[in-house]
Amino acid sequence: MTCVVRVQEADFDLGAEIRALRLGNPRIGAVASFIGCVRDMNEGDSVGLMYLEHYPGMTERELEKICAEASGRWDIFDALVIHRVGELKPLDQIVCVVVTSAHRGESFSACEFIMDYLKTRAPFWKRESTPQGERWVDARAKDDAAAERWKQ
Amino acid sequence: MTCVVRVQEADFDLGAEIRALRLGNPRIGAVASFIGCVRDMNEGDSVGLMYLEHYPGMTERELEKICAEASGRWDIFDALVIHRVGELKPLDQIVCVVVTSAHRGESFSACEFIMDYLKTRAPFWKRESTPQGERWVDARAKDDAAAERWKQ
Amino acid sequence: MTIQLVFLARLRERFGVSRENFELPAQTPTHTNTVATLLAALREQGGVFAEELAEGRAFRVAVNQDVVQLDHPVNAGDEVAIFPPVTGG
Amino acid sequence: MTIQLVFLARLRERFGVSRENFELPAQTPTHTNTVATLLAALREQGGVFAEELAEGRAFRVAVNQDVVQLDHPVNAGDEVAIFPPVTGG
Repeated sequence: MTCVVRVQEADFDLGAEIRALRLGNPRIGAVASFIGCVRDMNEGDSVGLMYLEHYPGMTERELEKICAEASGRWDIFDALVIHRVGELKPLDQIVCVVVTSAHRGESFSACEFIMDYLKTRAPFWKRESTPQGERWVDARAKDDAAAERWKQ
Repeated sequence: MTCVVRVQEADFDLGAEIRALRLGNPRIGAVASFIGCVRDMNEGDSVGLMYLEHYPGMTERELEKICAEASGRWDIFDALVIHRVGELKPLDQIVCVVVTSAHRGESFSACEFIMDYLKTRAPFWKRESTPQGERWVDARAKDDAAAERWKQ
Repeated sequence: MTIQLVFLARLRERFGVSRENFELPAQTPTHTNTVATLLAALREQGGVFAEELAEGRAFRVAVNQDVVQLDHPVNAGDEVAIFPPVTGG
Repeated sequence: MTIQLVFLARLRERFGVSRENFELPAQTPTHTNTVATLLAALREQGGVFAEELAEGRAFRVAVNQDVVQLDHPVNAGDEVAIFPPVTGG
């Protein structure tokens, strides 16, 4: 299992990342992926710029732990996580997760598992600029519930 | 909800398809996608060329029904299905499904649902060329089980 | 009455035909054509038809492009497709 | 003993500092430093520290970059980060 984690300010190209993973591994039959992006509305307010802070060092370690957990649970070839930090604006990409496997069930489950854990364990924080000023985004109980269900 | 279904011989570019869907809908916060591709091994035999046959007319109708069912179950913006037919070789892409939504849970579930139903209901048939000659791929009980679980 | 048969994939190859018109006895007050009566008529042709369409073999039937059960009616002009379980994606 | 404190996101802004050294009473046979004793020492500074780190407030503590519970030991040289619940992705 190959695990690649990147925390960066730069944007990413999902198509190119998937092509790179698939290149040279003809055993891959399934590629599940996810992109999270900035919406122009959150909690009913229009959002302009957004700033993403993280905890350098711990972030990468947590993401690697999350990927390792996924590979312990499902038979997968690759797990790739790219998470952006710094200033972002509506329509920007924030995060992508790509998982490859022989059959689709494993890649779907591992991809969603990684996203659910990332949302609750990886040390990233969003600050939004709204017409009412700047505000730190609150953690959502829904995300905790999404991560919790994998503990069954 | 927008549903787009394409059955074609030509290859596709997942990155470009996702960019096109996201363009101009700033409410999209989540994009779940899947690519199925030709492996060079199946059931223990190495596979060379593969031929994908379908039932023109019914194929498109079934895929549109599958997407409509998904949009009835989950709050999603777009469902895109591209399925290739004709001659394919190892490493070629066969199918992609992309689902967009405001939050990630809906797009993940709808994307996996569409793939599970596609595998059991859409009229496509694979014929593989192996060193032992040509053979039609048998339907897998595992796929029926995957589709069945959504009926709970 | 005439219907249009469509065979696909392995069954198309086995039967050596992909699309053909087929004559079924006309419906009467006491005789309704269904997928079951059509299959019986096809099996009567013997050979690969009797073999591949035998009860217990895995195949599906679609009438006018909807997969249906054995008791589904078959009317003049219908397109009836017979094919193996699907293996796409 | 000296530890290194790290504050992040909203707490970094509220405390006006992102990283600082902090002195805790040395450990003795009867006194072990834990996350709980560290938090008590921080609250004693009053002001925003007492307010934001009050019991029942939602914050997390990581010792040497692992999220831990209140009874986790804190040793000289440890990096102890205090931050709000995460909101990435």
